[in-house]
Amino acid sequence: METLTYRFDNGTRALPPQPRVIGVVGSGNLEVLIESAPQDGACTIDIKTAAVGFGATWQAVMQDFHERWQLMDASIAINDMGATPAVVSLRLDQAVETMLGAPT
Amino acid sequence: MSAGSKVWNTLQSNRDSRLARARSVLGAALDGKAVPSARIGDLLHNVLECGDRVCLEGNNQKQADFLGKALAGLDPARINELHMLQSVLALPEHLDVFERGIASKLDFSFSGPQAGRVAKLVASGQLHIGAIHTYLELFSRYFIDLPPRVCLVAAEAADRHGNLYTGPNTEDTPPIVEATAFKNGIVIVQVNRIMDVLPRVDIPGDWVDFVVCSPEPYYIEPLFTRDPALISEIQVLMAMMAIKGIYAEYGVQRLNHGIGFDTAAIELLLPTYAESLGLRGKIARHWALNPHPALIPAIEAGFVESIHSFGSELGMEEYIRARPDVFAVGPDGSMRSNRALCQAAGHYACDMFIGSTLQIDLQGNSSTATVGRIAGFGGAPNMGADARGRRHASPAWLKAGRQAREGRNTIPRGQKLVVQIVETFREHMQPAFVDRLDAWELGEQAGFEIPPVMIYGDDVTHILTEEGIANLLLCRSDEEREQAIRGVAGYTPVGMARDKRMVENLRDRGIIQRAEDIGVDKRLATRDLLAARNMKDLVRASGGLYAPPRRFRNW
Amino acid sequence: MDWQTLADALFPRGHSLSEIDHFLSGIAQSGEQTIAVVGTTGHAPIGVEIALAQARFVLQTVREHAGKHPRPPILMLVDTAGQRLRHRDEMLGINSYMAHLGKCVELARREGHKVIALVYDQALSGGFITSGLMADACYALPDATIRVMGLPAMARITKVPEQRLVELATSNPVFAPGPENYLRMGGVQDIWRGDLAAQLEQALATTPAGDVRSRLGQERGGRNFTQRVIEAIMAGSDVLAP
Amino acid sequence: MNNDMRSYLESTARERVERLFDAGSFVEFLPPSSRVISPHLGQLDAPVAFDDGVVVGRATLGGQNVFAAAQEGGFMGGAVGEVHGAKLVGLLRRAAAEKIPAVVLLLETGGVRLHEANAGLIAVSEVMRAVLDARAAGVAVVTLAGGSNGVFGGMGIVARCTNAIVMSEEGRLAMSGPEVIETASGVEEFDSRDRALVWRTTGGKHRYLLGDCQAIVADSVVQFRAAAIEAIAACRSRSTALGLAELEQEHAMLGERIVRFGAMSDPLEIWAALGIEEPATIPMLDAAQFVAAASAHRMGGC
Repeated sequence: METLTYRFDNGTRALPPQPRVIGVVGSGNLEVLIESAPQDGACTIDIKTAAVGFGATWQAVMQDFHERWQLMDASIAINDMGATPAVVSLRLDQAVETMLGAPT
Repeated sequence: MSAGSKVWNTLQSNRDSRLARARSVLGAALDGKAVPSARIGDLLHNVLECGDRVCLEGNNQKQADFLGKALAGLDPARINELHMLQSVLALPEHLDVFERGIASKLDFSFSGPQAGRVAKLVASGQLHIGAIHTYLELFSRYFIDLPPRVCLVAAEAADRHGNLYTGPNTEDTPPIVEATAFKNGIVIVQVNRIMDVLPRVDIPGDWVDFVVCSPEPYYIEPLFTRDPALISEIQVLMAMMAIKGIYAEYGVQRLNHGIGFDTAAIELLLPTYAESLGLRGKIARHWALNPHPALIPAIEAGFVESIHSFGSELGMEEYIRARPDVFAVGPDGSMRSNRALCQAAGHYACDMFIGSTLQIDLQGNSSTATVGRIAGFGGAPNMGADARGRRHASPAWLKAGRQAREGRNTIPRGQKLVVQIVETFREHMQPAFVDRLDAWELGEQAGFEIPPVMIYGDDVTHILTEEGIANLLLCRSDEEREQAIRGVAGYTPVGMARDKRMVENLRDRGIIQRAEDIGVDKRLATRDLLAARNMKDLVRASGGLYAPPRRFRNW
Repeated sequence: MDWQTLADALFPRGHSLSEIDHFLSGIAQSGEQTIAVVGTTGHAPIGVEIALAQARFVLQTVREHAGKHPRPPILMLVDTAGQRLRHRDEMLGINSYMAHLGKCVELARREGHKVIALVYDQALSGGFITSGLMADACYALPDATIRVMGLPAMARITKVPEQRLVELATSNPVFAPGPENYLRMGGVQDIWRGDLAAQLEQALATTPAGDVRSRLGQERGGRNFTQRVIEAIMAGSDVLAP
Repeated sequence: MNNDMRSYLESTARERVERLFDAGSFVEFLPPSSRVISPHLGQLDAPVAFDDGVVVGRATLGGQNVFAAAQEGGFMGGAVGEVHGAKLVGLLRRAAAEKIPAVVLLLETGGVRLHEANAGLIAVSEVMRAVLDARAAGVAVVTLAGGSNGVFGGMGIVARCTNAIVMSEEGRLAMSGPEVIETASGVEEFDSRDRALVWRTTGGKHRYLLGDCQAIVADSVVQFRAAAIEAIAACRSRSTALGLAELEQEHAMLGERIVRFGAMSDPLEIWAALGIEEPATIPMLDAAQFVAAASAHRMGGC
């Protein structure tokens, strides 16, 4: 297992208070827990992944996610079992969409 | 030396002496052409000679497994140095003949399940590869420079005269038997049963020398059955993009599909998504395709007008029999398949091939080779290559040709659409896009003259991933082509090394298209869009006619 | 330990235990009490027949003493290699037979029979759930084997190197075989050493009320989460007690 | 696709809970944000889940208060570890304490989680006792089995300790998995790749015919919902607690089963012996057709 953490400052969109969890920690899949949490406007992402050595890929996927959604005061936690970036992006978008509605 | 002293019938007289040896050893056990299964060893020991070219029918699906086992059980002191010709090596005994020293040389097409063992035997010097072919090449060489001295094939049934009924799974049998029989070789057939009157005659008895009723029916692999339950939502998204961005865009009417779940998803989206786009009757009407169970809902929905098949598929027999307008069936009602003709049809008569692969490089070359496994090709290279000899036009072919030639001073001609559909990462985060194909390393290890490339980049017209579609027809330079590929390669190292500005430029020009660019709503990409979500749905769609093999059932 | 030796040690004042096809049953004297004894021997795989035979004995004990007082305690003697691994047993619904046995034991408890169990040899996975683990209190002999799966098999399935499992097992009782681990986790009430008859009498005198295993596991430091999770849910709290 | 057709099999545990109970009524106990994860998996370098693979909480079902648990088959096959098991025990004990009318268990599990095998084994037995305690306290406990991983191992026993079981034909209920039996006793004993045999032996239809489950429904969440409501009402119309009479009856049924079917080797023979006219056609019947063909012949449940 590998632990990765990311922090993106200066988000603009706040989340509703009710946390959400999407996805399942199964092979090639992941679980995303997304919560509103005060942290100076930042969005933090904590990842525990079974696929070791893909830090650069995660960094890029998370960067793009942040550019799409611009979340502020958001805490995201991920338990991953080797999901591909496509699945990761899909779950993240689903999680946020269930909280905010579809992107504008 | 005068011309008169030259002997011109060595093959014939050699054949005669082989037959005489066999008759003498079998004696009364030989009943016309029928040999008792217990005497197969005696037959083979006597008709074979050391160094013979032997074609063993190991197909994509049907296997002459009884004869294969018998061959592997021969005495290597008596029979050795055989040169095996085989389209597919699927069973362990196909390699036992090399391990036991009975055979030493191999010309073949595909070795999927045995690929690791092939590589080991090559490394140990027990197996020398002549060449790895595509199916059509190998069949062609049977007629030119590699005619078999003896062929060992499989049929459903024979009659007393040696006429053969090959049934739905005719597959490779006709060219093997024809090439052997008309070059004075020996044709030996294993059949599941001997009948007084055959349902139909697929191979005339004149061409057949010996028939053995095997104790067990020949082995057959349900190679083209894909359980819809295993299709992912990413594959659904890619299928939507394929239908809207390529099938509809080019009006593809004649086509061939690869074997994977990506294309199974497309088949299952025809009656739902394609129907909702009003595409019935406008796309995917005529197919060169095995009877894919996943195509049943589209057939039932009236999408599919005709299918010609390379081979059959286990469990589809009754469904095929009940849909004679769609499938090629004989007067007896059962299907006729023919791998050689269907390969030719897929090459010349189809406007598009779409299939998956394992690796694509920056030129668009695609390969399924992995280090340590010599797997060969099968049929994809013929399907996935522009037919340079094609002369008849169709709208899809013309449009592809136009796109490739626009702005260039060339005479008008069409081009086949060759689409590679891949997720950017496979299981276990293996990237589908690479700087250098594993095929290079495999080729070097195995001493091949060229790396084993499945589909050459200059034949590939589109690459479709979950990130988008790259239309390589529209690229005007090697650099554009490379960036178009990087631009759909997602978060793979190849994709992340893209020139972002150039990729955006290619997107502006429609060379790269994202789902949103072609109006595909990603939120619809769920498994609910599949016309069948499990095997039972397929059975229901077939009106109970499709009978899946037991391993695919959960009822 | 063979069951006759065990029975003689447990019941110096006599017993009428008998064995048929690995199924043990009978009456025995423990101190002043007459007790009903049921169980298995010879590492019996628990198939549908032997599960049903045990259930029959328990039901019969309940039926015979309905409305009477006192109700005799029931002692379950455990020696099993686990559930029988046969297609036939699955076809017949072996889980229903196991559940039936468990429910009969539960009925006996509710009807006032104390139920204790002793693992005197092997207690493996499925065979243990509806026998020893259904008792008010389960005891074990020090040499008994209690496990779901051995470490080599576990290493294969979990893909954790066996050596690593062996190391971890010294500090964490959660996966490694052995009665001591089950003791720490509360699954085994106590390990009997020495005078078995005396310990049986003692056990019969101190049978716990209700399922106390999660609490024992916490007190003994072998299961640190179970009781806290249960309590959090009971209390409607979203956090565990520290 | 409309909600009526939503597959139970394909839904996750959370989706099942959201769709099966009254809309918006589910309130989770120890939700993922509490992060009560397995303390053992990390040690073995295995992934964890924020709910340890089981969702527990309260909801209403047809307006009635119920407690619910749903195992997630996608996470370690729904296997029971320490926390997972303790959540089930806590839920059942609280239901008993609060006299909740019913607990609905949406089970999907391979049984004990090997990574924490001892804790899992003890936990399964604690769940079993907690089920029976809840029943004794007047709580109806109903099992739903329709997930792709089936209900196996100790949890297969637990299911048969609940008041009633509702299955789909895709659902499975058994003890040892076919792969385990094949590994231990050989492919001749049980060919785990013969899925038709696997489902004939462990699937919902066979269980219904044997009397091991009380209802069989099509693979849809709304059908499971309707059957759960019905099963709860039926259970509450009599005592939910174990009784001698009920167990005597079950004992007779299980004994009869061995006598009548013990010498048979394929469930098809059992179905024929039960009086099903064309046993071979049974697997292809949909749930309604199957019930019509089977209900007159099945062995009495309890």
